Amino acid sequence: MSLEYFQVLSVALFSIGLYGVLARRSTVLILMSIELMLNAVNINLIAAAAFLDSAFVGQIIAIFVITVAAAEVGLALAIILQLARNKSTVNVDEVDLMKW
Amino acid sequence: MPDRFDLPVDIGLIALGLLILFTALSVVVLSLTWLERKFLGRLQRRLGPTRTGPMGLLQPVADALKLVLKEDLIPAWADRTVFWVAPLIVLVPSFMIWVTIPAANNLVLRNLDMGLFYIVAFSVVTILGLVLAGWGSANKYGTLGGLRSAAQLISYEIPVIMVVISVAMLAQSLDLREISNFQYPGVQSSPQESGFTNIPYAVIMPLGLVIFLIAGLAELGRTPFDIYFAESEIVGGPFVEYSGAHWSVFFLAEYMNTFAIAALTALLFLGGWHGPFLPDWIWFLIKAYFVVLLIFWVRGTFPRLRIDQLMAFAWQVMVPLSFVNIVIVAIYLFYGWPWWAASLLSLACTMVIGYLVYKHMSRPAARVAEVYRRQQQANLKRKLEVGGR
Amino acid sequence: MVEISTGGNVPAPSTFNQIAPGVVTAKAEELFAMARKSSLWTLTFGLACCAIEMISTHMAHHDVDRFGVVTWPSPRQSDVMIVAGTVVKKMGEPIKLLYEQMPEPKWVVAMGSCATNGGPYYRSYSVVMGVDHLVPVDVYVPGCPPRPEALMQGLMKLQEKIMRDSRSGGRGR
Amino acid sequence: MTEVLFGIAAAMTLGGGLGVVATRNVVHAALFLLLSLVSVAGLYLLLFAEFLALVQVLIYGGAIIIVLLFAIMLTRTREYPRISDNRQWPLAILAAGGLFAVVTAAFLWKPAPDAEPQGPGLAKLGETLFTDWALPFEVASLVLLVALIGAIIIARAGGRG
Amino acid sequence: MLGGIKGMMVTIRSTLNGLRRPVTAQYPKQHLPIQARYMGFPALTWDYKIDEPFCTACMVCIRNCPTLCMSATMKDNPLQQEGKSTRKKIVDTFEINLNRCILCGICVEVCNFDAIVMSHEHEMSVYERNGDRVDLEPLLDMGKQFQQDTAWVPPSELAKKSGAKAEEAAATSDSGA
Amino acid sequence: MVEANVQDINADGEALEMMVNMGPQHPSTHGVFRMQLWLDGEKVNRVVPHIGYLHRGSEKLCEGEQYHQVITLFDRLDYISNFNNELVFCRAVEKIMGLEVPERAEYVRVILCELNRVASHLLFVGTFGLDIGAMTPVMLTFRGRERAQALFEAISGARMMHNYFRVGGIKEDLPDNFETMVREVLDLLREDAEEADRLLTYNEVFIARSKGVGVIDADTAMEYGLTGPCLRGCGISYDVRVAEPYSVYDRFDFDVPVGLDGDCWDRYYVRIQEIYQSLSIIEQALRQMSPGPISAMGRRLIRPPKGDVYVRSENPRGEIGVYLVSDGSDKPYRVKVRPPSFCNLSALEELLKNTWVADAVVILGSLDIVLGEVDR
Amino acid sequence: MPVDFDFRWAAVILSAIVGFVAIALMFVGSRVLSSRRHSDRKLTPYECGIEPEPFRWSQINIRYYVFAILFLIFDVEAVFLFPWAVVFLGNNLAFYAMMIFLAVLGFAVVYGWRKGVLEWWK
Ligand code: SF4
Ligand code: SF4
Ligand code: SF4
Repeated sequence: MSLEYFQVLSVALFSIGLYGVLARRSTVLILMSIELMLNAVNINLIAAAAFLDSAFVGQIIAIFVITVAAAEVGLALAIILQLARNKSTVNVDEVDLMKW
Repeated sequence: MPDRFDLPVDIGLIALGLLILFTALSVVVLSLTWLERKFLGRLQRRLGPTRTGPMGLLQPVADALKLVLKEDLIPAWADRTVFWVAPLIVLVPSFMIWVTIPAANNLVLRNLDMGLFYIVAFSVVTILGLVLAGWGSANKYGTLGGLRSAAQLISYEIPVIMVVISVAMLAQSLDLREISNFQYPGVQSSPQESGFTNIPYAVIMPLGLVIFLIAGLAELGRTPFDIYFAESEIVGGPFVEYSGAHWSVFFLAEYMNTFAIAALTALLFLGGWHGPFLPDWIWFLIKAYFVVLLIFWVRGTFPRLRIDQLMAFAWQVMVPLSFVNIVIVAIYLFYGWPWWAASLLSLACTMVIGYLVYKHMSRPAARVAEVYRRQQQANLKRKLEVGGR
Repeated sequence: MVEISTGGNVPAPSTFNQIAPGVVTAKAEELFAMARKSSLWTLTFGLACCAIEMISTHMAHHDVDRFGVVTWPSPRQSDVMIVAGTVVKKMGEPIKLLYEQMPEPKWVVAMGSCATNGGPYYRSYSVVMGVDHLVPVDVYVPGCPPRPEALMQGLMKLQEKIMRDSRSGGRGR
Repeated sequence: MTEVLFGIAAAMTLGGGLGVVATRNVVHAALFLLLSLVSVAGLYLLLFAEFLALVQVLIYGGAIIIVLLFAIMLTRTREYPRISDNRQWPLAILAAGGLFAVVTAAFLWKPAPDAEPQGPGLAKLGETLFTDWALPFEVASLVLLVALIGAIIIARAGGRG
Repeated sequence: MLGGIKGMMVTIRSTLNGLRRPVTAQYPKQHLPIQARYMGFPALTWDYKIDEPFCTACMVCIRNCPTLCMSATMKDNPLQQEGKSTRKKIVDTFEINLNRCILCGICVEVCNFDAIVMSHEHEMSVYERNGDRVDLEPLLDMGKQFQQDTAWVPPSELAKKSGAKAEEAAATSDSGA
Repeated sequence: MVEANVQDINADGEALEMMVNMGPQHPSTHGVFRMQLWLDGEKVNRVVPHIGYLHRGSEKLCEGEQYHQVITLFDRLDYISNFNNELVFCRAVEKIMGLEVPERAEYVRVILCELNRVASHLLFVGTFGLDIGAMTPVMLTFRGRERAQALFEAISGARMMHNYFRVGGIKEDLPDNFETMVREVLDLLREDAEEADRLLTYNEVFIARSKGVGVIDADTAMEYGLTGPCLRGCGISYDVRVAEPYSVYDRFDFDVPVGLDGDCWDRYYVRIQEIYQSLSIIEQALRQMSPGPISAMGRRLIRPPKGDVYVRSENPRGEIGVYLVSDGSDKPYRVKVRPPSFCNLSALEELLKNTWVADAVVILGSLDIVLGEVDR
Repeated sequence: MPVDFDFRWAAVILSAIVGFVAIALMFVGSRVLSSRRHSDRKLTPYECGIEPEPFRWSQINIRYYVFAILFLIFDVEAVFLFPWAVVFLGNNLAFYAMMIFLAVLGFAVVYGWRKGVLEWWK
């Protein structure tokens, strides 16, 4: 087991997330895909910290990433909620901000 | 690179230990259901189960067997996957936290040095199961119950976590074994140099104990916080569509959690398994069962709150209080006060808040009682006048 | 007074019974029946006056909890439906549905003369003459209302029936 | 053994991720996400980042999924049972595949020096976090503050609150 | 939380009481006392003096029963022909559907022959809809059981006796005055 | 409350409300009552009550039964206060026949009615506690009820369906040890009531759940025709026993407890106080009672003259009225009941506006309806 | 790094597996041994005895969501508090940093309180 394993895994997860972000219509699902991408990044960070870095900066950054992710989810979902409430849709391509 | 995960022998042993743990927990759960029915029976001046086995001891066994033998339905409109998975999501974390809860110094499956955090982390997952159960049954009561459970459980999770943190601060450790040892003189000297003695944390932090018990009750969904399966309102909430084996899993998890909260109270506040004369694990059981009885006692006494009151109580009373608790503990530790100062402060806080809550909640009724008293006096006067005439 | 049952509910056979009949021994069936009979959970279902006596039966003076009888609000968790009270025609459909919604094995006790055969309302235009027109009934408890003791005796009769049905092979009807 | 465990965890992670982007049911997607994120916690364990693993379970496995479920329940409109992908999905596959190919190649091009994974104890982590990283830590509190206030305002804005 | 704490005190006291003396009667072993006047299912009485039922099947009770759950037929009384009894007619068949009886006691009230009583029998659960449709024999058995248990005296005799006693008392008080 | 009903459908015309059924089979609808609730989240927007799940056609049946048989049907109308129901019917027939009931019979009736009132209110306290989620009070109060029922059994021979009052008096005289029995039970009843009272009335959670919930002001209450504790909870001291004394109620000294705000707690409180008042009435009646005849009816067959009467009296649930038309035969021509529960229930829609789901249960419980009487 | 790191976490992972397996076994046993009889009406959702209407998802009060966000924020805060709890003694910077952190979040809660989100509705 070496760093490459984790790196490849991380890239794979990131790609899946990317696909989700690009291909899905529902904003909630897009958000989930973004979570996947953030996790991919975290895996990479922590793996790097474990293998390369004796000060474990990676882990601390990962904690901050998680913090930001939490904040982001909270805000994004609040926006989606308003969207659903006012436009009765959660799909990106149906959201037309000009008409809002 | 040396492989640290190559453990063929130990895995067998651990699995065996886990099986034993599961069995033991099941037995505890059975004993708890029996105890609950008996105790509530006596509380209401009746007997509780008597006819199945001596003193009704086989009653829980019969119940369990019957539940397994009962058809478990999956309603047609339900989301089959979610419906099937939800009990697992509730039970498995409840079981997993028991891996690190010690019943005596060496009577623990694996002592984790991050034990407390582990318990907190996994107990949050349980909430998910209830929400999914409510959602998955595609039942209106279930939906209401699922949402209620989520709202309630997440709100009371915060005070629990905060109190757990304050315990960790006192012990300067997240290791349940150490935390317990610090609370009894002569086992392990405490991490602080000044102003600290080895006494149960309930003495140092009465406020913490009160918060933990109340929030713990809410986490368990027991009266007065049994809002999410309120039988008289939403007929069982998330569990309304569950039957047979699936339902019994929820039941199992509920009692496992009850015992977990009791055990944690004993470990974090009541000095763990330490006590004079008796063997360790007996002390542990005594303390845990004592807390369990307390929970049943409260159940037999109180009505249930309403969801908005419950949430208001959580966010306006419990959460601020738990922060006050953390701050008290932090200051006490940081500035090296004597323990009784913290204790007194904590106690005073408890009293004041308790009194304020009491005042707030009973004000309207007291007014009516007062009016009624006056009216009675007026009646009396009138009667006297009539009699005089 | 006839003492054999001809109707009522018999537990449906289990998958195991269907695949391999006769493999589950009579002893095991009896054990199962014993578990079932000592944990009869009832559906909270009071219709009329008899319901009050049914509640009384659950209360401290009589305490059916001794028999392992407790009530659950949802039919999904109950084994016995005690139809306590007058079944009027408007209520017929809900009763049938609730009975259907109870998972196997399930039993029905008709409590009081109304549920048995109309009782004091047997001349009424709106009353179903006995709940057995709607669902199969196992035990009829006569009385108006039956004393709590009578209901308990009815429950014990039901327990007897469960045991007897298990001995007859659990093959169902 | 480590490889096996890694394989299992990686498979679960990727499987969960694929489930998230493939399933047609949002709640199932959330379940898959849960699976994926909890397996990531397993991966962290393999990297000896035990604190991070628990944080992962607490924040992702617990809190974020619950918030997501809430949002799903609150926004559930008619189309939810049959969520469809939009029409750019071939493009998306192309983009994702391309990214995967390029970055993997980059990683494998110049392998990292072989080393043994290691992790800090909680105390060490804490020390570093609260001394060297004290400033970012305070900033994090501001981020949380902003998120909270923003969420409150947005959630209350317009419509029935 | 004073009210709540008071409540907890109440319940703990209740628990202690419950430990000492629960109010439960353990049904199959114990039975809560049945009061003397308890109206269980109706039963027919047996005239031990003549060794025949009191009932003459006069149909009064049957007409008065609010649920019409009884029926009876009468026959000429053989004992009367033998000169042993004063009853010209006697019950031949009698049937009560106890499943439908609502224990109102009207039949007892209207009977002019002391022939029917509300026995103390109340545990008659059956497996069949009309499994408690009982005819003369069991009704009489129930009645005999009841007569034995309560040392039953026909109410008319009782009334006569108490009437006589009252007269007596009145007479004595009169004479005393 | 500001946001309520701003928008009942979303942009797609999809209802924002969830329709939830409560009942007919529901642990807290007190029988087979059905409420259709339209919820917005946890809040009740609208409610449609459905009755008729216990419509047994009693009023029609009464026309086919003889007068003495009708009493059995009245027993089963409001099946929690049987004696009170018997009383009102007997009084109606007595009024149409112009019968004067002997004094002793009146006292016996009063004692039994008041005991029944106590038993009924005990049941209310217990089930109300159950609605709010307390499981012990119901055990305590049923203990008291059981004792009262044993007493009823000793007197009338039945625990619930007594069929004891007769037109013109009562069925048979009281048993010999009646007074000692009643006194014994009175003490125990007081104990049980007090225990439940201590456990519940000032419990903070209980107060929080019931105080300020389901408020109805006095005028609205009058408009809806509320009677009994539901009306007195609003502060109106109206009690048929005082306003228009019947039987021998004018000879007792008792208070009519009233509430203040007309909320659930007040309705509960009025009932609890009424228990104590009833107990005191019974004590007074025991003291005043003297031996004497117990029935004014010589013959058994009741054939009232042609005519009609309306009689009302105070049931535990409120004012019950009976309108009786006689055509001179031995069967009533028409019997119409004004059931208190039915009228009290009519205010439900008003009471449930803008409340919580959980409160719906509590408010319904505080009205203390009996379906046998609502549906008849 | 603790020596028996792997042993301990192996137990945790195994406990999940054991839990799953035990419950799955119970389900299987129940599936095999329970008596069952199929009917379509049996599978209709329970609604107090009324034939349920086709289930429509409706919008549920948004209040719930604010509490969820609050929970999320506090959960993240707990993540920081746990390591802090064991290191803050004798570390002035850590102590005051956390106090400021708490104060900031306390401000958020007070803000929410003032806005009335902590009560269900105003
Ligand atoms: S049998 Fe009698 S007590 Fe029971 S419901 Fe019918 S009328 Fe009421
Ligand atoms: S029981 Fe009495 S009233 Fe009835 S038929 Fe016999 S004698 Fe006549
Ligand atoms: S007690 Fe009443 S119902 Fe029963 S048989 Fe006698 S008159 Fe008929």
